[in-house]
Amino acid sequence: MVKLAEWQGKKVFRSYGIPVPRGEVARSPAEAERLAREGKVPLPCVVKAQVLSGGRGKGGAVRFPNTPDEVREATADILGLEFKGEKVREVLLEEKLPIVRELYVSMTLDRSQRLPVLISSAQGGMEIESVPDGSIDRQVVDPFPGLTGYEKRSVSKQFGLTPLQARSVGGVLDALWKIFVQEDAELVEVNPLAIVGDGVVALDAKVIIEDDAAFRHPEFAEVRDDRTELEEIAREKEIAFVQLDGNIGVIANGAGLTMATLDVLKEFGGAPGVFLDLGGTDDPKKVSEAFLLMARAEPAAVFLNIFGGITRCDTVAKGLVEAMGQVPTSERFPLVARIRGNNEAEGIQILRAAGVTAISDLREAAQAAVEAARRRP
Amino acid sequence: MVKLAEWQGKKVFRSYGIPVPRGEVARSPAEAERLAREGKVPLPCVVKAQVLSGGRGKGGAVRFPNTPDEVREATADILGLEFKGEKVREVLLEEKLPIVRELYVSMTLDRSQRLPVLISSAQGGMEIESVPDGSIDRQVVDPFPGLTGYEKRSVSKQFGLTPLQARSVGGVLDALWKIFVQEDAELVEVNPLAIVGDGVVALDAKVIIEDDAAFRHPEFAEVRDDRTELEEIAREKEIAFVQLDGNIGVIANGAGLTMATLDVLKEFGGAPGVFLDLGGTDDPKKVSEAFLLMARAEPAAVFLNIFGGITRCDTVAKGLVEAMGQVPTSERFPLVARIRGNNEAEGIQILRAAGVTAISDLREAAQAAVEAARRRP
Amino acid sequence: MSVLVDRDTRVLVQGITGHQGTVHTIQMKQFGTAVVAGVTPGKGGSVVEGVPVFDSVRDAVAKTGANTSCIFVPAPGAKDAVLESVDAGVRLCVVVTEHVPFHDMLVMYPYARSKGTRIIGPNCPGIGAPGKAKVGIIPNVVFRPGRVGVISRSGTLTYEIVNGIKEIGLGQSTCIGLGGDPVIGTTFVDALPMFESDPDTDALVLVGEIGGTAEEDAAEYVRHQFTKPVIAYIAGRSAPPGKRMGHAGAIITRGKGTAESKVAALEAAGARVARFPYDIPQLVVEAVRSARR
Amino acid sequence: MSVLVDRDTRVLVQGITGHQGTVHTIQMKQFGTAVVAGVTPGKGGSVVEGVPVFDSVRDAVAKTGANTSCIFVPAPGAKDAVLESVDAGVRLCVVVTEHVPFHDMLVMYPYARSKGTRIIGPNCPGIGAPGKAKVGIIPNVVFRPGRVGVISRSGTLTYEIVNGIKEIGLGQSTCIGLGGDPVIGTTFVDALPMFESDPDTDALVLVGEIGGTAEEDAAEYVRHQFTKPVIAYIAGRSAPPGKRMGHAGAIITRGKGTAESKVAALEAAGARVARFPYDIPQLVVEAVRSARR
Repeated sequence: MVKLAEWQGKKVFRSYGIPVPRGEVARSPAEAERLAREGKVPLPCVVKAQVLSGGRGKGGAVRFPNTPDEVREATADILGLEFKGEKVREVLLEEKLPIVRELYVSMTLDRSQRLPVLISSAQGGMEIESVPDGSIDRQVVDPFPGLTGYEKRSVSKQFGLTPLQARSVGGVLDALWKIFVQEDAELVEVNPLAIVGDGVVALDAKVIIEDDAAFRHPEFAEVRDDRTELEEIAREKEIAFVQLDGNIGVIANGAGLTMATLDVLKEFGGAPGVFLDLGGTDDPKKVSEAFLLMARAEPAAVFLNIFGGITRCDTVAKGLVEAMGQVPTSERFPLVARIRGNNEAEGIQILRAAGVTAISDLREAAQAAVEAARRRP
Repeated sequence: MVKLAEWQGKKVFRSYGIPVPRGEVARSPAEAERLAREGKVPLPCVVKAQVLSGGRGKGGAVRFPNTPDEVREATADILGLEFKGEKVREVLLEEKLPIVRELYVSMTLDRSQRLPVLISSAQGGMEIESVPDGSIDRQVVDPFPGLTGYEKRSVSKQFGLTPLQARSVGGVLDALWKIFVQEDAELVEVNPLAIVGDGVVALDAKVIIEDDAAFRHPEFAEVRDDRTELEEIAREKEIAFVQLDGNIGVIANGAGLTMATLDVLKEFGGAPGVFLDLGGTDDPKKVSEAFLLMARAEPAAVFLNIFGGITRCDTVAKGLVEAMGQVPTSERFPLVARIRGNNEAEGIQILRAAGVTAISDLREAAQAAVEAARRRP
Repeated sequence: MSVLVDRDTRVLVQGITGHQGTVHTIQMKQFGTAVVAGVTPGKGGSVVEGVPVFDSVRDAVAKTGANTSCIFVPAPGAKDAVLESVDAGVRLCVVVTEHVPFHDMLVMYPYARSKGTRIIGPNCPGIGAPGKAKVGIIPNVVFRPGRVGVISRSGTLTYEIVNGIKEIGLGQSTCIGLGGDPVIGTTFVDALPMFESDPDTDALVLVGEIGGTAEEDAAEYVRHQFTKPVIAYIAGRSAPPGKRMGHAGAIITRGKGTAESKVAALEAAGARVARFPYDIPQLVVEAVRSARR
Repeated sequence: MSVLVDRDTRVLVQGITGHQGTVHTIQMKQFGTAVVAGVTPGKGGSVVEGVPVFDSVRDAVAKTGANTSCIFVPAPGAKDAVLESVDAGVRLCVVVTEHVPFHDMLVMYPYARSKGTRIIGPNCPGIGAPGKAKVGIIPNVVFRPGRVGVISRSGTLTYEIVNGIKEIGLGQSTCIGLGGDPVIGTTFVDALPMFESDPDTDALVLVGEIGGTAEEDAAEYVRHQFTKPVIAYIAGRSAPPGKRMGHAGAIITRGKGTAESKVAALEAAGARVARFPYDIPQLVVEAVRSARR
């Protein structure tokens, strides 16, 4: 998930013609003060933490200073904050605008209809999840003709706009559609979209680029600093890395099998922690890589559940044993392995010879993993 | 028909990333010489007349000077030429490139399939009409997915290109498709598309923008200097103006009725000249305007054939008589009018009272018009 | 029965508040057509000639059960008007608007087709079925109930010919003016099967023009799949190649689209081809007579 | 009979010269599938595992009569591969490729549908009908001819479950792995009618996941229109909301797509819902037994 920071999203908005407030990014209190003093950002202004998680307003991460000194102070305060583990490294300074009303518009995917959907609400400014369903309008957009005039008119009517404002909103909606398609977005959200005089201005910007389309957008390659080191390694190796609350590491191939594995572990009282999904593959190299990656996550025990399609189980087992040899003894952890498919018996034999608990039956294997984790401090 | 000059087409090409030779436009021999002397165009170069009609090569309108003096002379020679009534007002000076092979590609509309069509031929450099049908490849392009990779690969295979050249041609084809759609083109033609080393270069550019879409392209509003004054007035009044070889002016409403009128006139030995098609309308104001426009074209006689849909015939007749009054006696011409529809009898009466030959039957009316033209010097 | 329109046709007029929209709403109503709704964004709630006006086609369809749209919206908005009707479930859109960019048709035609909506036009006079309904702008006076079908690429020439059929004492089942633009929603080949299966049509008049190959395609269809007598006329025999004869459709290019080729194809398919428009009515009379034998 | 593939299935492999393409060509042939052609642009004329390779799908179809495509082309080229097959008249495209941008699916899915081509996937294991044909990558060892149908959004979990059906002594009619991406060419609701009308299927196993509403939609269909016994399993009961569980499809957002909702919907529709994958085979046995009574 390539999630752009607000200021990056606004840069995209600007390039597509969506009006945004005049603003500058600062990475230190001194820089922020200078921007205010030099008039790059008119006072009074808004200072906002640039973090990817929501809920900034409540967390004191949005301030409204009136003087350069206040700008410095506000920036200093905000740069010290942390949101859901994410440190604030940048603030966005923006002009303060005379807001008449706050609206909500976004473009995203409607999975069940297999079509893009334009979501709009006259109740902007709060998270859309909190807006009552009756106040939200959803219009699917056919990708072939694209966003039509009548769909835009429907939004303007819902918002109760003047003709000039409707024109301005129409331009924003056209831009949303273009960004959604041309930037391969999962979500383009403007919340709030503020009415300011005869037009509208995007006060916030949320742009999420689809991971699978990132190869078409090298310009966003840098936009991933909320990933941990392990997540980054996993991404490079095309292994899905998910952090849960528990202490049992899970390695499996395929999202469905991975989730079923978690379900079974929980059934037997286990608490899954980091899990690694190799995708559909049973490539022994990838299994070994996942194992080494898992070793760095310091699990109490690891449950490996691979259903073999192409590779033989003994080949996978050999690779795994080899990888185990690369983990320092002090960092070793109990491993329960379940490798199903061709040459299953040989695979189990190799694993058991190397001291691994190898079990074919999913129930038994899961119980063994839960037991192993329980025995660890 | 908004037909861009070669240099304008190349400007469009450049903005869509199609490689074109380095070049400059000159409007006088001195300017051309200076461009060459200052190295703006490297020598030896190509000097080409910028006219909208084809056949420049044969007409001496393309020259290959080696020195600034030769550039001046070539430009002077070319600026004196005239092609099908069109004076050469500009020349294009371009670098001369080491051409390996000349290809042909264009994008246009396939009317019967109601789809865009990509036309390609390995025999570029001559008019596509002269290329044998077996050497021309036609691929319709579906507007929804747009031009696909496999369609581009098919062209590269037909041309027998190296991978690098294929990549270059692929880029040109993508650009052709984009120009066709985004600029509302009727035709985008590159002929020749020259292989130069590992890539290709568009040596000529033919871009025709659809008239009905001109409102979306104000930037091309100036591109119409091949129209006569009368044609320009007709265009502004949304009257189709067509110049044929004969001397009988024809005013009718609707293309089909206009053509049928010409067919009947010819049948009786007449020679239709300027004709004005008002479109589907029988608006009396437009009929009168067309009449006054026709008066300026100095026809030997005029045949007016209007089928009334909404307006009553007497209203149209009155407007026509009024318009006749505005033409000076010395410039008057015989008028045969056929106005069909509601209140036909009253209309005929009004016209006859004003000295106009008014006849309901198309055959008789056409014969009368031919007769009237024959009596004039 | 009739073709495309009948007594269940419920027309909404897009652009009803414009001059043309209003004038032809009156004419359609006088013809006996059920004009049930008008649409002009921003003018919802008003009434034009007794017809309620809505802001959107969806509203109009929901409130009035409109199933057919007659579009007078100016060219820059015509595409959007069609898309709106298609998405609202309208089954037939008659686009009267002239000068619609063909690039817009390259979008709306396949889109409408994929959703099961038929487009007639653009730049067309529309459909008339005497005694049933009229959707478009063909003058009411040219009609008279009867058993001759007419399909035409022309506008006023169609009126002339339909009128001629009336004047010789016959009448029409359904007349369709397809429009003369380079890309139209319904071609001769699209329309012919509807007349073939229409029990109220005994003979068909086909009015073509130079340009394109629609008439040749029609001839191919007529030859193999059309069993009723066909009387044809092609306008533009005297037009020179390369000249656009009034609108974008009528042009002879690359040696294609000549009147000779069309006439030859139609004659080879067994059609009676009139040399001049005024010859058509008599040929229709003869065709009907010999078909009855 | 079977669903989507049968003995007339003639497979072309797009991307046959790549590692995956070659490996699975061998596997499909060993299954007994008629793999008649491969396509890799620029490698036309070569032969992979006895299968002739062509530069274009059009050539492959013309020369071999291929009617089904199995696509291993890397993600950036997957859309083009599907469009090429659709335009060449291929009726079924199984897209094995992972990581295809959903924006590409938003183009190829409606395009394929408008041309009458069915897409399975992307990011899917494909289709297997024991004794007939396999198009995709489900391991051959899990199959055994029988009368249980399987449709699944998962990959390896499908193998596990199909294998379980075999191990308990039953067999499969047709198994389809639909793929787990946000936009897929064929959903449960698209696939269910084919199993309903397949005389060789007695019972259906439906393997779902959290995320989206495909299982709820399927339950709605099962409740009203599906007459055979359904055994279902939903993976991801223990997954927390807002986390993407491995791939983009499996995510609980805005309170939608929970395992509870899916299980409840399926149970309400009369399906037997297994709590764990290893419970499925026994439920199938029971379902088949009680249906026979």
